[in-house]
Amino acid sequence: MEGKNPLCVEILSDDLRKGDFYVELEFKQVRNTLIVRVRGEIDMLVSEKMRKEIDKKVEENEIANLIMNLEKVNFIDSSGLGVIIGRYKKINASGGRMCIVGANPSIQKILVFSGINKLVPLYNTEQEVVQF
Amino acid sequence: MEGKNPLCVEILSDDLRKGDFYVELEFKQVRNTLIVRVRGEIDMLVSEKMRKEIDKKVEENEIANLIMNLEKVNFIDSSGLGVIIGRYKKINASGGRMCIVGANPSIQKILVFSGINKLVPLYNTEQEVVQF
Amino acid sequence: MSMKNYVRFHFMSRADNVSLARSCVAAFVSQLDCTLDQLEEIKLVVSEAVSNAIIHGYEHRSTEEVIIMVSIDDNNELEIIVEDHGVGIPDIQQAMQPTFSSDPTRMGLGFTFMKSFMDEIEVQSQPGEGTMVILRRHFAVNQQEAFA
Amino acid sequence: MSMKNYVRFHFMSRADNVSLARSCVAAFVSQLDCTLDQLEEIKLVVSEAVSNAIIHGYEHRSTEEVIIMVSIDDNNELEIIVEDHGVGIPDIQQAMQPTFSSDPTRMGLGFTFMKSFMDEIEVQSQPGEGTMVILRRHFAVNQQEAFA
Ligand SMILES: Nc1ncnc2c1ncn2[C@@H]1O[C@H](COP(=O)(O)OP(=O)(O)O)[C@@H](O)[C@H]1O
Ligand SMILES: Nc1ncnc2c1ncn2[C@@H]1O[C@H](COP(=O)(O)OP(=O)(O)O)[C@@H](O)[C@H]1O
Repeated sequence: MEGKNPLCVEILSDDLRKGDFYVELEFKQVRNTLIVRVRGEIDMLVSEKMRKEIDKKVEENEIANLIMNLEKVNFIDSSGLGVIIGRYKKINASGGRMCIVGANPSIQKILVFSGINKLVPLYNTEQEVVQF
Repeated sequence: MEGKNPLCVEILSDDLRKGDFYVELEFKQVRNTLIVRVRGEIDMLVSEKMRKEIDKKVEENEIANLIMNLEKVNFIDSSGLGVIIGRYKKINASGGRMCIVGANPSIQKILVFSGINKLVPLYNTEQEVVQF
Repeated sequence: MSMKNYVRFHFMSRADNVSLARSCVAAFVSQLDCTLDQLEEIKLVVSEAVSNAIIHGYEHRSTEEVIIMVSIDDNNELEIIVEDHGVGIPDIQQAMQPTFSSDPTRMGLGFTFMKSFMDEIEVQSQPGEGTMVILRRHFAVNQQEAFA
Repeated sequence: MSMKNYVRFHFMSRADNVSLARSCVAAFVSQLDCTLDQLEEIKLVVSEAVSNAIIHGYEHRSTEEVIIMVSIDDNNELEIIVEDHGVGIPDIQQAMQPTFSSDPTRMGLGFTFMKSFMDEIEVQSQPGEGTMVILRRHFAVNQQEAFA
């Protein structure tokens, strides 16, 4: 997915502010891979905006692969799972790969329960992804 | 109030458990001084039990002076202030001294606002009290 | 068993109240000696039921009302009722099937989560009148320490 | 100004629901861009008003109901209404005087805190009918960052 010494081409950052969206997205692009670092709670309030933001970045920057970093996510429900599955379908359809990193145990439980982990593999850290 | 090298005569501990009282009291006796370390929120739910517990320890152990350590207290309202003033009146009436240590800024604001600090001096640490 | 404690919440059907609903119910439920894991499960279940009321029941109209009634009885049985006065569910059996959704953009997993993380679920609904989802879960008495 | 968001809570008049009431109102109020200090003040005010409803209004009967209505309007004006159907206040003027309490074991500071930490307070009460305390406070728009 990316080389040993990841070359950071571009750092994009976006704050979906509290009182607005309760979630914060940080984007980092390494070649044709987009890393999305999410912070907050992913529910119906933010899922639509997240979908739009991520899709925009993917299109604008000719992204092939997507890494969703959920390290700072402390809640996800089925609206949030919908965002992940939707991004997976798009990325997969255009031949790219997608994975999730850093999900805490309670988020992992939900990802496994819903079977998403069978489509979108789970890793502990962004570093680990380098090897897959 | 107590010597330089406080000699710990007795350590008593009492848990007023969550679902019951939402507060935890730890008692430490140094000669005739009782240190009460409080943890939790002091409101109407716990004030009556706190009053009883402290008065019991004071009577049983012939306590003259009282140090209330509020370091781990994150909320107090007028019910809680009532416990402090009540203990002050008793201790003062029998010639003892009382002080508060470790109150965080928002608790301090309430203590100063209510004027309690004029009767019961505030200190930062239990160590500091040695000098008063 | 008689009711030990309850609270009823009336929220505006706004998307930003879903997280508020989760937090408030969790604050109430933490009166039970439950684990953090169990609390996370309760939050998820509330999030699903309240989202459904707003998305499906009220079709995203944000000025309606979602009612949540939470109660605990003497036997540490938790009951959560989420009620809306929205469009209602025409076919409850179908709606509760895993992955069924009337909205193609959604996962159809809400009811599945509710069934999985609660001991009992009961859905009452009348098209045009609204929906009431009744969720129950039993908690053991004194199962963990307070300030763990 | 029109109402932007509201929530209504109906609590049992139990002492352990006072902290729940504080937390729930604080969770709602945190939708406003307020500081932690301001949030602490709101918690104190809610604690005082709800304690009064339970202690004075219902004379410690724990099976009655305390109602809290919290709302924000478009102008970031917060309104908190705490209502009980208890004994009521015979002399409101006297009750609101600093250090006045009908209970010798109490401080008589509840109303003083409410007056000090809110911009406006209004008390409606009928002996035998109950009491309604209406509290208002204005918050500046966008006064602080979200994830500060
Ligand atoms: N409160 C409600 N009001 C009306 N319809 C509802 C309600 N809750 C659920 N439904 C219906 O049940 C279906 C399944 O719900 P659910 O399992 O939560 O999946 P999802 O929300 O992803 O569609 C919904 O698509 C909807 O048609
Ligand atoms: N909800 C209420 N119902 C009946 N009486 C009340 C209520 N709230 C306040 N009061 C009366 O007003 C007095 C002053 O209240 P307050 O300033 O909060 O002090 P305190 O609670 O310490 O007595 C109370 O002692 C009581 O007589």
